[in-house]
Amino acid sequence: MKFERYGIGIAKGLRVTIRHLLRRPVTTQYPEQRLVTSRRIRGNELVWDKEKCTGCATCAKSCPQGTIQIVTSVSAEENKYVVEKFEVDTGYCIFCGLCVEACPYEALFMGYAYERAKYRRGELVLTKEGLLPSAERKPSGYARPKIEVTLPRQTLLLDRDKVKR
Amino acid sequence: MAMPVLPPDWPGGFWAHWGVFVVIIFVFVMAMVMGFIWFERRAMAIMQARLGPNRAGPFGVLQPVADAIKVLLKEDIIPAAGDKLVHWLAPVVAFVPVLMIFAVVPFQGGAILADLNIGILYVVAISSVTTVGIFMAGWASNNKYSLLGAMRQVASVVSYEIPVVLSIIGVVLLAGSLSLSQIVLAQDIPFILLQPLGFLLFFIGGCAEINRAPFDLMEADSEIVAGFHTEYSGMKFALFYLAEYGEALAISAIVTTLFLSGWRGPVLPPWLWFLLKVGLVFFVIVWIRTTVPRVRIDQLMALAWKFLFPLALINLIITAIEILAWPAASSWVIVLVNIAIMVVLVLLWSKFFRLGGGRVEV
Amino acid sequence: MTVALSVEEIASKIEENFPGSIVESSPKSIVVNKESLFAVASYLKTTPGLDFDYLTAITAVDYYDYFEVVYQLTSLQHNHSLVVKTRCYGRDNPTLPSVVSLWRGADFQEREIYDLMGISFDGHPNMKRIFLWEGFQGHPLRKDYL
Amino acid sequence: MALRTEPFVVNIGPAHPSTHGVFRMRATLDGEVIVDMEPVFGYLHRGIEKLAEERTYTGVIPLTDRLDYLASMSNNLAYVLAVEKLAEIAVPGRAEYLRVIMAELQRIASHLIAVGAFLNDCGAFMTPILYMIREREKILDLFEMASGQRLTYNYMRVGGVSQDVPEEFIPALGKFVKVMPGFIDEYDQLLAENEILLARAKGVGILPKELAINISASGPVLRASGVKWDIRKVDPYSIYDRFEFDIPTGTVGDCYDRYRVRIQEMRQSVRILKQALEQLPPGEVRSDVPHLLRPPVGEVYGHIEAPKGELGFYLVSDNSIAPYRLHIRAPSLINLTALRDMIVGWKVADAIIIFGSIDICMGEVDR
Repeated sequence: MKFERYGIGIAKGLRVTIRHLLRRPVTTQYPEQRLVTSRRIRGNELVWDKEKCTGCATCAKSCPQGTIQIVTSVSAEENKYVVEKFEVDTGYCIFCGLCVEACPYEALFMGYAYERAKYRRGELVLTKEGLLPSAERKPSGYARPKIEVTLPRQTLLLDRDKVKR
Repeated sequence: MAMPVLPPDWPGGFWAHWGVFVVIIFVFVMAMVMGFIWFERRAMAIMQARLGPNRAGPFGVLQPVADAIKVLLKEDIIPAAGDKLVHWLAPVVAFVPVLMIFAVVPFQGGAILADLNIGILYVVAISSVTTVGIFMAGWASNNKYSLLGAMRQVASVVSYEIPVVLSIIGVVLLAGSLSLSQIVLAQDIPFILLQPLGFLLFFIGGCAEINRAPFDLMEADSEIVAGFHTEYSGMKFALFYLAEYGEALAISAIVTTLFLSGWRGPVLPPWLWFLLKVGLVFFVIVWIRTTVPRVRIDQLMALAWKFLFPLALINLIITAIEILAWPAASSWVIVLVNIAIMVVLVLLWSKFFRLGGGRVEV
Repeated sequence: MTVALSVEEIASKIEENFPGSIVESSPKSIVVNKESLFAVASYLKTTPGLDFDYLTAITAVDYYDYFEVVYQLTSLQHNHSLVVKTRCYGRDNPTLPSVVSLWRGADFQEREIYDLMGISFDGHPNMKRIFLWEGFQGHPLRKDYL
Repeated sequence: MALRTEPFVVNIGPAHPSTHGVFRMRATLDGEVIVDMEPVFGYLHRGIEKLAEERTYTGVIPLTDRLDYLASMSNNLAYVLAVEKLAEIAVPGRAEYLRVIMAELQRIASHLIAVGAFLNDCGAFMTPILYMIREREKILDLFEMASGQRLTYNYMRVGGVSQDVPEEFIPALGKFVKVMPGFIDEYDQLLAENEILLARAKGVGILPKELAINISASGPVLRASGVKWDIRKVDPYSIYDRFEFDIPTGTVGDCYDRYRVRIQEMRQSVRILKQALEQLPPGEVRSDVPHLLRPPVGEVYGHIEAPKGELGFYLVSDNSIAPYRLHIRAPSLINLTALRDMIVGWKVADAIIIFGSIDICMGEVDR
């Protein structure tokens, strides 16, 4: 060690830390204080629009993990595919969003929710009913511009820090 | 044992005094240590742009209590290949001396368990015992990280004891007494002004002895995990933790007593002055810890032997000369002279101080 | 811009110095035989004007019949690059000469190829598995490893 | 009199506070001095190269996120550039700019963690890394806004980016570019001149220029040793030839130089961001690429200057929907080659900071 600067370097550092006493902390107190997530959040659980889905299985093909399982049958009277089984094992899902992007009919959405932890692994497997939208299972705006504009804006740390300079 | 500052109307005599003060010291140390843990975590957090503990109680003041309860309920683990007796004994050996230091610390005039006439010598002697406990912990854990940490601790304490004691002697020369309350009473001008260099050396050395950043090598978490207490859990870990903060408290208290005129101060009650000064010293320790990186072991040694030790010797000699040559000189002249001497010496040493060590050919 | 050196030119230079070493030269790469790999590599590294002082990457590809080991060479001095390949046949215990003594950067990469592809490199100071544990059966990146 | 000491072996890692993941140094110590060291890794080996052989070309992009998880955008970029080079796909102008913006933001974010972790290893108790995480958080906010996630962005696509940035992105980025230099100054004030840091990092873990080239070091490690080699300059990919920036280099190649080079690179990245913001054109962000891409038979090596060094993807195509072979030239792994040479002879404390100054990410080392 050589104090050729006579401790000025240390003094500068001490000044930076003491000045932080006067700044606001940047952390948030999570369960009480929540930030708005991105409008494009690739949150937990896919949301499925039963009406729009044609059962083309593009999502299943585009899934890198092979998470999506679709079984369809042909309905005689309506002349279209009927989705017999639509199963997503979210335990394997990596939330890459490729299925949502691939869906040609905008029938699949990423979830807007987070905090969807489960107690059993079995509960992670979502079937047809479990994939439908509900109050706590809102679709996110990922690759869906129409939904994106309806969601609230993300809170940014950039807007929160008050740094006087 | 003479008790000159014991109030004459104190009921019950010596043993009542002893009993009351033991309880007071124990409660004081525990409360202050918990307060310090909270204070350090909060102050540090704010300096790091976060909030720190704020859940348990108002502003999180009960966090140390919650931690204590958690730690007490934890399983006590002893390494299978460790030395069980020593492993068990080590936290006690480390913690008890810390508590014993406070026996001679005057909280205000007369508020002292035992006003030993060799008070400061007692402090120096007792505080070193903690090292033995830490080395026992490092040895008994049968863990290489622990051993490294313990060896670092012994090395640093052995080195830093010398400049620390030398700078204390300067104070003792000025006060003319080894008793801590006599030293406080002698400080019409706080000794930080009369002994600026001594204060600097004592503060650096004290930080090194209690393993506070930048000298926290023995538990350097980024290097040797947790040092000597890697293998400790539960109550035994809590004792080490208490010992660590107790030492910090002790150093703050001794710095206050030796250099900041102890309990003395205007307007406020003496004990409050004492606490405020202790808190201030501790805040500076925390502040430094927040800012600076850690030194390396050879740099730690070099700092002790090449920087602090010669300066402490020179400081001692200068103090002695001043006392002998100009016993009647005005204190304020001496203050100015001493500050000038400190600046010159520190600059001079900074210029020529070179660090030893570096890469070793193997 | 890093210039990819003209392969024909270098191939002819190599052929001149080491006759019979070039197996094939496509527009993008030179394939040398494994016996002369080390000699060609040190020629490429030390010849003034070429100075391939930087071994960007080594990798191996399993083509069932043979393994192709690809050396991406770069010269920091002249800012040009070259791809040198070599092939080794046989699946049981393919070996190649190691280039660690020329480019130490090959150290971990050759070990990686040994670990995952099963090609051992002669002259490597520490030829053992790097990612998988000792005693692991098989070499996962081979196409026949399932 | 020479003291006779007995060397003993210490496993530094795999679970150790400052091995940045599950890295293990099997160090032989003589007292505090390291006399021998063997790096052991592979604890995070997931076989990404093998997995990629069974994914579609698009399906590999999420895998690249998981390589160097502190710089996912750069990995995305390197991979899609390689595929585009292989399949000869053109990219719209706006997408090119968005890619550069993302890659440079990512470089800042990665360097922030690298420098913060390095200073933390030096023993500056959490302060620098928390300050730096604060700024990284702002970058992650921007990434989240654009891609929907904060760590595994999966943002780039073959032929562009997955979607255009939302309209609030550009003002937010403008604000970030404005405040960031001030924060970098603050980091410098905090520790750059600190005597203890100088004593700890200066002259420690020197990687000489010749050795750095010989071990194929890349990125800040190579540049700190005094080699002016930045792929953005020497082999400009994407649209880096349109920007003006300098390549900071060190002189000695010690830990301090590596730290300084990273700080300087952040400043240069901010400079690039400023220019990119000014030049950003409107328009499409994704060209028409078939969903199941079948590149022609061939092989390609595409490389970029990732935050940690030269990140290269070697792709072999057999005209099927999945790569025949994907090899990743991981800068972290190759930069580790010199670790033993740099560490031996130093003390344990130095070993930690030398290791920290290389800046590795185990996801990339082990793959």
